[in-house]
Amino acid sequence: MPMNHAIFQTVCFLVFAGAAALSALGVIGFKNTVHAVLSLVLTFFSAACVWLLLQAEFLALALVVVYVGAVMVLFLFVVMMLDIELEPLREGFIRYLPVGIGAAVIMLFEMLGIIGVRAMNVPAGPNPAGASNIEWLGQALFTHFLLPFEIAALILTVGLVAAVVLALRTRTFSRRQDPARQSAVRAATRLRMVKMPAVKPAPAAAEKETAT
Amino acid sequence: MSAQPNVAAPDMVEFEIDGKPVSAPKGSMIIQATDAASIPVPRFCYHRKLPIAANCRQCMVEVEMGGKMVPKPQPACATPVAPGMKVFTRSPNALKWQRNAMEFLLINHPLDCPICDQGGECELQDISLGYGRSVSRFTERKRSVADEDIGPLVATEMTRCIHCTRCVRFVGEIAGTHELGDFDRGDSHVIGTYIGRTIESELSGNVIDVCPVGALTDKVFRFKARAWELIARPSVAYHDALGSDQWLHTRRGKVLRVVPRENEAINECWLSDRDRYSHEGLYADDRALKPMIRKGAELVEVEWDEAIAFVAENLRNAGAGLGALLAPLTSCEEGHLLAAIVRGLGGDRIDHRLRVQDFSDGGPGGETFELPVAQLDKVRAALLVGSDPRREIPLVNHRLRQATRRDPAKPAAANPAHYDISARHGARIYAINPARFDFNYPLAGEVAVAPQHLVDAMLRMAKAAGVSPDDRVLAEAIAAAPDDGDARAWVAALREAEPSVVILGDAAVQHPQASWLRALAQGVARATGSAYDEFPAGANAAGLARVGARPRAAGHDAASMLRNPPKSLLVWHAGSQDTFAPAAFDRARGAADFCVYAGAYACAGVRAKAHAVLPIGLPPEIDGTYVNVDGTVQACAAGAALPGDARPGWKVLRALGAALGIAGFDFTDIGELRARIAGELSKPAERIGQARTLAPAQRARRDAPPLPGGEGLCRLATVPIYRSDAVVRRAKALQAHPLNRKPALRLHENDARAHGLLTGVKANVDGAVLPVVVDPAVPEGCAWIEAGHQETASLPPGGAVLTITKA
Amino acid sequence: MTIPLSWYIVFGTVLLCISIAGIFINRKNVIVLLMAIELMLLAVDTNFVAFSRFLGDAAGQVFVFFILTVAAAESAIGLAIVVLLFRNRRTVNVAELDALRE
Amino acid sequence: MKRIIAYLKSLLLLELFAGLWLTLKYLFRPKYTMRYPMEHIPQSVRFRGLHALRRYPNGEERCIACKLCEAVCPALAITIDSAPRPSDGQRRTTRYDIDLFKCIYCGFCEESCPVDSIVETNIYEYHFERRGENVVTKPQLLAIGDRYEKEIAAARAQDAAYR
Amino acid sequence: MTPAHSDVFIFFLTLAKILAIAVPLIIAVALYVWWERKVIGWMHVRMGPNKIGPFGLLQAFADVVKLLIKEIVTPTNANRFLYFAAPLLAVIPALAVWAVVPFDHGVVLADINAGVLFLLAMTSLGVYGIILAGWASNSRYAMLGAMRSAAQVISYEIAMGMALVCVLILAGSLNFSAIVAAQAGHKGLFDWFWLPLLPMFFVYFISGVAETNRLPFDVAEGESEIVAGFHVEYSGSAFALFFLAEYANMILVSFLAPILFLGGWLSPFQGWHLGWLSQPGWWWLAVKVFVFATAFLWIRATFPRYRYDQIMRLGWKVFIPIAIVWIFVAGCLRYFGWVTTGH
Repeated sequence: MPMNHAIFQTVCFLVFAGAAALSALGVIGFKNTVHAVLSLVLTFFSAACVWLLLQAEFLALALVVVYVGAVMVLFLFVVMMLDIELEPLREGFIRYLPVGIGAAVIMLFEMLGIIGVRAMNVPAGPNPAGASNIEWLGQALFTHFLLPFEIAALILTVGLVAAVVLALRTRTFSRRQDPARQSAVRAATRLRMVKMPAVKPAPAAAEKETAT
Repeated sequence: MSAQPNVAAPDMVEFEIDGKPVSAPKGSMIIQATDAASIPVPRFCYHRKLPIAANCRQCMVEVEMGGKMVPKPQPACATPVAPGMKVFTRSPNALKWQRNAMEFLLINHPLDCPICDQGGECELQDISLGYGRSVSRFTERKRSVADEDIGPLVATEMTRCIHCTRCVRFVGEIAGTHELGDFDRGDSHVIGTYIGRTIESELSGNVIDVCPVGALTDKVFRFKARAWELIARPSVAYHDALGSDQWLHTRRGKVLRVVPRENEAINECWLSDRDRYSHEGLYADDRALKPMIRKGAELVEVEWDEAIAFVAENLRNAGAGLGALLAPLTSCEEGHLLAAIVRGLGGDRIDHRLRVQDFSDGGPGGETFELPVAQLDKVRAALLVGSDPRREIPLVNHRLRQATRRDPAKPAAANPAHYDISARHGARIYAINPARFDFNYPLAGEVAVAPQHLVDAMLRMAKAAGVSPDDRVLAEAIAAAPDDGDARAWVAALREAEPSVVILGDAAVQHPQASWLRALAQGVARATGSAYDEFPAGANAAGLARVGARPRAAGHDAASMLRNPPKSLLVWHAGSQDTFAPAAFDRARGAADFCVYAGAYACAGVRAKAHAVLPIGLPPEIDGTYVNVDGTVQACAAGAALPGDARPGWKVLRALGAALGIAGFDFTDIGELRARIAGELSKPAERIGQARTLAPAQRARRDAPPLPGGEGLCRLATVPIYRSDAVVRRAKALQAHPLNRKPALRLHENDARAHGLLTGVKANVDGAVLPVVVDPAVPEGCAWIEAGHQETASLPPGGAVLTITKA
Repeated sequence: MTIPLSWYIVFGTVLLCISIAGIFINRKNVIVLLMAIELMLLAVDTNFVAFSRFLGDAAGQVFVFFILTVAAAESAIGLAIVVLLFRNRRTVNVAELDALRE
Repeated sequence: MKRIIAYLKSLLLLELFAGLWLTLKYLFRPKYTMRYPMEHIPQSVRFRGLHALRRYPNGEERCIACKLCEAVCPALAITIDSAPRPSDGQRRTTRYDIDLFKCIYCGFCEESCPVDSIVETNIYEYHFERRGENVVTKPQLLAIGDRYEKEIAAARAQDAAYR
Repeated sequence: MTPAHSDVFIFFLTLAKILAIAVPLIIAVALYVWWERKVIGWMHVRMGPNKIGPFGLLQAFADVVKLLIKEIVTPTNANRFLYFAAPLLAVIPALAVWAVVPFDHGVVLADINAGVLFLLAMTSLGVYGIILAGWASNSRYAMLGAMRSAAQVISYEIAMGMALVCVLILAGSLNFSAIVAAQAGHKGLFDWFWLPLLPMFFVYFISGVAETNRLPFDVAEGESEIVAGFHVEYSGSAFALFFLAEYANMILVSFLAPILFLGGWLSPFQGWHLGWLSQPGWWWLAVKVFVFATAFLWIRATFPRYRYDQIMRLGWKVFIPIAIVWIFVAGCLRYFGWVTTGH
């Protein structure tokens, strides 16, 4: 492996990781929620690129498909559709800023301390299971992890149903039209032909009643 | 001969029209009954204000009398109703007859509706739509009739005439000038003037209204617009104190013509030419369009804000020294606000009676007629004092003329054809005038004396009537007057007649001894049991007096303002010609430290003297309230668009008042303002002044002009009919009218001879060079020089002694 | 692999700390809170992937797979709840969501 | 049974394919397109295009300012001012404006004209380059009439029998 | 990779390859626009563009020039950064996808294993261009159009992805070349996946039409409803980018349909020993792509626009159930070996 290849990888890592970190800062820092969502999209995308450097192709693309392509669109939809007043939500931003930064920095140093210098020189493991990351993952998924996989599928389904149930509402007060019903209407639904005798029989019973 | 049904409680006749039982006064015509019952009967020649002629034959109806059909068609306008009569207006026969009459009428009527000004409002068009045939059977040549030029007001297209003779009857019976007639027979039958004269009646415009076709149309309006384009807005005429109701016909905000708005109590269905044609003056070239203020020597056009601020500052500086002169056409709202400003600044100098010279009894106080206009045509006797009603208030004169032609004794059902004209017993009208004015009815008696003798003539009347005033001077003067047989006869006639009226006209009101004349005329009226009608001092004088636009203290009136000019002058619509002394007015304007002109016309005099010019709207262009001679309050809305940057006067005054910080200018719309002055307007005016009602002007009496035979003649300065105010003076068609005479020195033959003058030569009158006319109407000792002309502006006012030399 | 494992772990740590800071300073906005949680999961995922790669064990990546699945479901439900909240309360302010406190 | 057949039909997208077949057939039809600047569609003599004011053969303008066109115009596109002509006092327009943006080319003006003065010509290829040019004035209308008098007269003559 | 091929060389080679794909693609878009107007014109019994260049061929280029020199109008209060980022976000994924699309055996920019996944990832990014265009325009029409477009695109992406899953199950690979290779055989066109996956073939193509917002699924820019959808506020070159993205996506779908279901560059007569006719080659792919691209236009000229609720109904209640069923069917086919794949 030529040296410049390594340099290229390093540069890529730094660029993508840096982009991810910066946009993550944007997520928590942007005033406008739409901008925050968009910078989260960038974070995910950059993280996916970092994962590609780790040769985790499947997960990287899955991250893009699932998160960037679906979940974040959902976020965007929600943010754009809800008429959110931003100002009250920003209250306390400045107040909590030092606390947040302090806690985060302390945690960072603690964790870096735990990771320590030891992790710095862990050698790369063997490139497992031949060339394809996907095959490798698939093998694992459908053998050892088949049951969790099925459970995950179930969770997803439940999540889907739950989301629909939560967000769905039948608007009883709305008088909106139903175009399908309108165009499906037939003469019979509007007009009913009734047969009536031309001459009514004499209301004998009624007469009797009034008489008594 | 009037077609009006009798006023006396009539016997009603019961009969049937189209199967519907109706009742009508005995002697009335079928068409009057159908009109009352709203049954349409086509007609052309019938007009409810005109005598019946029955010559169009359009109103044919079928009549059944006594169970038998009358075999011939009966003209509804000339068939009196009878009990048990059955009239069929829509029976097959009636319709046939109406159609046939229509076809005859259309034989010679040209098919020029597209170029006819009557198109769209033409009675012939309307009725032919219902009764006419779509195709004419008449294949011969149509006749054509040469037009005559009958003056600058009425356009003729005599080919269109259907010979209904409404115009002939109007000119003869209403206008009283008999200037139109119908000549020849058959195919040659034409309506025309005698030997091509113009129509000189002051009511000539009404022939346009009565003409059912396009033969007589409005010359000023000629070809300007079609009937359907015009928007009619109700308005009130503002050139005389009658305040005739009128419709402004406007297109795109511009008044194109004016037609009468019916009001039986005021103008019936007529309108004087002055009111009808004055709208041309709205669009004069010298109309002020932008506010201007004087910066240095120059008048500069500025925006309203700046102009208002400038005027407000200067008025504030002026304070109580401000004098305001209002033209009498000013609306009541403006008058009220002007008075509020003048009083708010601490002053009292505000007046609208610009032509009145004698204020020793407080001047005219905005009194209204004791006998309302609507009753004037029923008087049995009247005494005119110093009045030329035909020129002053034409439609009041029309009422008086109707009175002379009215004969209560005439049996209502008489056939007009059998009526003996010589047996007429109309009202007896007497006149004591400074000249032999031109009346269109016979006077029962007339005294024409030079202005300086007018009071003497009235004193004789007062003596004859036995007037005994409390005032000593007056009583002595009456006692000293000679006995006069004629006067006794007149007084007897006035006493005997019921109702009777004494009318004090403009010539008397503007007379230098007006207070004497007023006192004597009132005395005569009281002594003879007559009503006393005094012509107000201008169009809206009654209203302006009511809203307080006149001084409360002596010496603040218009005449004294002209004599002793105030430090600052606010001129509202008034021009020098609107005052009795144009020269004094000019001097006052020039003498003022600050002179603001608020009005419609930025003429040369205004541009030369005014320090600020505020362009404001004329009455047709603004919301305004006007009070007429009867005290009738008439509010009208703006009918025409304001030209340029001009604003309604009341809005300008509102801004001005607010800028000056005077209370009472916090209203936002005209409605609030009107509500504020409603109380004052409905309250009749009271004479304000230091003198008692009958206290004459002693000074005026002492200063009476010398008798003739001396070196000078006394000026009689009447206001000509078409020079009465700024708008009229700018109406081109009226200025071209023969009634608008050129300025001239009119003299009695003897006086002319004494001064070596003849008709046609020029005379030098106090510096003004005027042509001389020897006029039999002028009494000895009088020089009749009409006011209202630029050429006579430098002359001293009426009543002054003139130096006349041959030029 | 030229890039050492620690780099990835540091990267994950940084992301985690940022997300924690986000939770601290955006205490009012439910949506930002949800996003911070997503960010936290991403940091964890990065660690998993890195370890999996460096240890040559597929389990790490499988775990990430499951986390992705569950997190997607979680955020879908979370957003549904937010929508529901907003619809009923006209706000997504956490401070105002205190119905249970009373 | 019928419903089952209908269901199968819709399942097999038969109607959709029928539609596709139809458009495919039209793909090969001869085309109707006119090559416009070179070719023109034949016009009726009653075509209502740009307006014109006509004159009598002696050069006198026909319009007598009767304003019937103005009154009948449903789009209020016509504005007319009139006055007596200074030279002979005849009734003439001093202004005859047609706002071609407002005009809906209904031809009512032409029909209402008692002297066949205002007409709508066959001209439809005209354009405006500046604001305000949409208002054609009396001189312009008269000029159009003068220029196309032959065509206008021919079209009127051809249509005369049906009026 | 020989040492002679330095990384720099590879970098420039890749760049050249990218240009070799992108430039023809953009020209193809222009020609496609011309062809669209021509075909639809013919179906309307008109001539279509015929003035600029021979047969009006340069019409599309003239339009491009016109769009590029037009003024770009930015709405008041628009979010300027996002407003201009949106068209880029639309066009970049549309072009990036082409990295994994093979044109012939081995002729592909990046022959990655996860090609199909990459495709899905990139196409799912296209929705950001739509949403941001609508949001950043600060216009209600654009916002509504964006919401409708985005919802539609996401809905059909699911059906489309499931159709792809069917293909993947049969092919056993995420690599496009491998998918094509899996359709090789001796039974000519009957070896291709369209036969066992016939419903998926329709689902895929119709989803492709819907996902590109083309007629009859173009309610997002329905002229009579919300004027022009999410890009109503865009003009000039910014609009041209949206236009480019849309047509590039249409061509992409026209490429993928043959690759996934109709054997890509394989001959329909493979294995029948008809000489060159049985040989695979890029021309087969070209012919197939042309047919599909034209089918897009044909459909546009034929069908009236769907109502929005019907579009969503079709996506969620028809296509997704069918796809789920067919995934099971495909699994069975694969599990029981009813379909043979590859040689």
